[in-house]
Amino acid sequence: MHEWSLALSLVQTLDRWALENGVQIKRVVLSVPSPAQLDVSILTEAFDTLKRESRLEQAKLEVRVRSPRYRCRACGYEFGQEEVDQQIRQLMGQYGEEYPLHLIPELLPTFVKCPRCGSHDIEAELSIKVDEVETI
Amino acid sequence: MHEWSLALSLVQTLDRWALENGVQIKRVVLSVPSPAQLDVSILTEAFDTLKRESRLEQAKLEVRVRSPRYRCRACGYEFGQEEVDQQIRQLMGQYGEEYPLHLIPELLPTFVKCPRCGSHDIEAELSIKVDEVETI
Amino acid sequence: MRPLLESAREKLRRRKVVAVMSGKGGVGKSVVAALAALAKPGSALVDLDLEGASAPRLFGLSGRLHEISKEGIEPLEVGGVKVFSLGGIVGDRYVVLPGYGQAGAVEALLAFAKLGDSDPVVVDMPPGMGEELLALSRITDFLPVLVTTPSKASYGVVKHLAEYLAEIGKKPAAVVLNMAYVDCGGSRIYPFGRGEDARRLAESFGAPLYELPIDPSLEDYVGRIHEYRGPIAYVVRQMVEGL
Amino acid sequence: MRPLLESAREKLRRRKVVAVMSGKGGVGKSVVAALAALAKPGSALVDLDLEGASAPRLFGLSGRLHEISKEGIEPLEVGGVKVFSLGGIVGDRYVVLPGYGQAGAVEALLAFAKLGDSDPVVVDMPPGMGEELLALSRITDFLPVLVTTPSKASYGVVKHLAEYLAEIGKKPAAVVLNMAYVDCGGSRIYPFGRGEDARRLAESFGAPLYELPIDPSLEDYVGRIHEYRGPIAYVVRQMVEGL
Ligand SMILES: Nc1ncnc2c1ncn2[C@@H]1O[C@H](COP(=O)(O)OP(=O)(O)O)[C@@H](O)[C@H]1O
Ligand SMILES: Nc1ncnc2c1ncn2[C@@H]1O[C@H](COP(=O)(O)OP(=O)(O)O)[C@@H](O)[C@H]1O
Ligand SMILES: [Mg+2]
Ligand SMILES: [Mg+2]
Ligand SMILES: [Mg+2]
Ligand SMILES: [Mg+2]
Ligand code: NI
Ligand code: NI
Ligand SMILES: [Zn+2]
Ligand SMILES: [Zn+2]
Repeated sequence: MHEWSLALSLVQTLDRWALENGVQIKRVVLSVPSPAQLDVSILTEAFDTLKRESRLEQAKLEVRVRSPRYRCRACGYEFGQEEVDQQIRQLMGQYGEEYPLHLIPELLPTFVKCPRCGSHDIEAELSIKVDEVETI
Repeated sequence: MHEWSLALSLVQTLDRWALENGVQIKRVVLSVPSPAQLDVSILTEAFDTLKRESRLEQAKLEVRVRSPRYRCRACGYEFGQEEVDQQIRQLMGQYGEEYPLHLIPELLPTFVKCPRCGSHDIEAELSIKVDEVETI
Repeated sequence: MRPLLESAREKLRRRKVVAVMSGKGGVGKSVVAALAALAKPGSALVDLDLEGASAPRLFGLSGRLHEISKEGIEPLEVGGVKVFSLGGIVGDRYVVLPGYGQAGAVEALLAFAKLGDSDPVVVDMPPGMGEELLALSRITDFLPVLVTTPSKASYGVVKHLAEYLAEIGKKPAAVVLNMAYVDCGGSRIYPFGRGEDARRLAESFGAPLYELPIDPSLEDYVGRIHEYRGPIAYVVRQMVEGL
Repeated sequence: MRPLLESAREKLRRRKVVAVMSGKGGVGKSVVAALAALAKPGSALVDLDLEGASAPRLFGLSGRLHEISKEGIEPLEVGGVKVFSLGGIVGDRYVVLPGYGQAGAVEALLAFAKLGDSDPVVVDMPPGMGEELLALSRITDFLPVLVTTPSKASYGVVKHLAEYLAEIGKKPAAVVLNMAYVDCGGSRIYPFGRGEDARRLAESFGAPLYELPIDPSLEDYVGRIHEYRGPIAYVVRQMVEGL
């Protein structure tokens, strides 16, 4: 749901930036970590609605869903999204759709444990960021 | 001075690792950030003294002194070591040789300010780490 | 580009942001922040003590979750204050957060908080002078309210914070000397010292000092701080009016 | 490979490490840690409250710097305790530290500390459940001593810490209920509540509970805590003997 709020952030931020730089925006690549389980179709729909009458009017949003590589800083084990998926599903079962990592993916270490040693001391690139902006 | 202590860390750590892996060590590359002002000749001398009768007996230490790239997270300015050097010199004048960043380079944001906006919110790779180990 | 950082900035640009901080823990930052928000109708309270969220406990909201709507994080409203806290995202459970994730959590909480027309925004800061303080500074030009107890142990840390703030061009908007004394049948006990240092600190920064007694009845209001009408609320209200 | 992490590990491998922690700030962790180290001849005290170092202030060492020798950081010795603190590296000034650098500082402090044959090593933890706690866990298998006040505000945070510790397979070695009451002409005032929750918490983890009064005279010993002989020292000594 808050995908609308995220899309609004994106549009407002880029519109201001485009204005300052005297450009129009053609394409935006937003990179989101997969444990956030953001709904790409809602995000895109929201973006396309909110971009009207802004310098993003003709912009196309591409959402790049990254599967982070995880590293346990306690035992050194490195692992992929597939070894985390079950813990995430369980969390969604518990909290529902708007579960904590959906809003704040950086909270992952609070909830997810290393599949090898059980530590919460997990390192990953978990931020939501703009990877590319193409202007005209 | 504490270069001896750092060399001892290095020798003991790698000796244990070499034993566990059943190897001898031929070459070690230690990477240190330049604001630590570590004395490479003392470090090497200490290493060569301490390595005797260990699995590093024939190891050569290479110290790679990195000049970090700095980024101010408050204003976004990126800068190099040359824009920090004067602040570091001043700090050494104040504390002497064994100044805080010499022991703990990660303390840099406590002492150094962004040359553009004055913020202490500076990001850089400041850790001391082993970059390479060559074994026989 | 970090869109959440940018929109947190934009969101706070035109509001007064009062950051209740200390460096030291357990001095009463959360109590002062809550009462400060309650003193001014239309305030929001944002709890940035990520790993030790206090606002939910003070307001009796422990375990209650924020609703999430199209517009972001809906506030929990109590006593006319819009409360936002990580506790309303994770519920009544622990938060353990490596340093690298703390800024992102601060940015997301502020970027998604549906502040409406709340003003001022009172921020309840964690102890320490780490990532949360840096993250808040990236986002907004806050007014610092410093809280200390009379103890030398607390004062020393608060002095360091004040020096750091001065270094970055910020002056405390007020200094609160909390837990100054406790009443003992009409006379006063000073469990943590007399507070001379704190008074001098406030003076040296030209900041007004507000002195709060220990009020043993406060504990009865942990869970319904919005109903508390005792001496601490009274002085905090004066403090807010002076900002 | 991080050689300082590895040698910090090696250095602590064969020692008992008692970590005084709470999650909450201002509950008396530093006082308890200092008195615990003082109670046992041959102890070292490592202050890991990076941004709010208390040990120098408690022991009257503010502004004094550690000597640095071939063997690393020489302790400041007071009352038979080897004290190590970031305050002895930077002096009496603020420390502001982004999250990404906190682990490195913890590792360096422990790797370079010339512990000699000190045992146990008492660690004074910062508030929060952030990078320092994770960093310490990477280095050593510590014995947690949890400190709380009777207040619900403090208890709630400490409970979360205890739950986190349980989750990673650690049980508190002791629970300290600090500031339980203050004497008022023979009768007792309970400024922060009665502490029932804390007692139940200790029981539920099968950990012994130690109760400390507020001692207003303690403030006179901030700066010479090694000379303090009052009731807090007495109970902390019992706690240490029970570990
Ligand atoms: N003036 C006061 N009188 C009585 N209790 C107080 C007072 N100020 C704070 N407290 C109590 O002290 C503890 C610490 O307060 P808190 O606001 O949580 O501090 P901080 O946010 O600085 O960690 C809490 O238990 C709180 O209820
Ligand atoms: N039992 C006690 N009686 C009186 N003062 C105390 C007591 N315990 C702690 N204090 C004081 O309370 C404040 C917080 O203690 P401190 O040890 O610094 O807490 P923490 O390390 O948890 O932040 C300090 O001013 C300290 O002197
Ligand atoms: Mg608080
Ligand atoms: Mg911190
Ligand atoms: Mg402390
Ligand atoms: Mg923290
Ligand atoms: Ni959503
Ligand atoms: Ni040295
Ligand atoms: Zn692991
Ligand atoms: Zn800058």
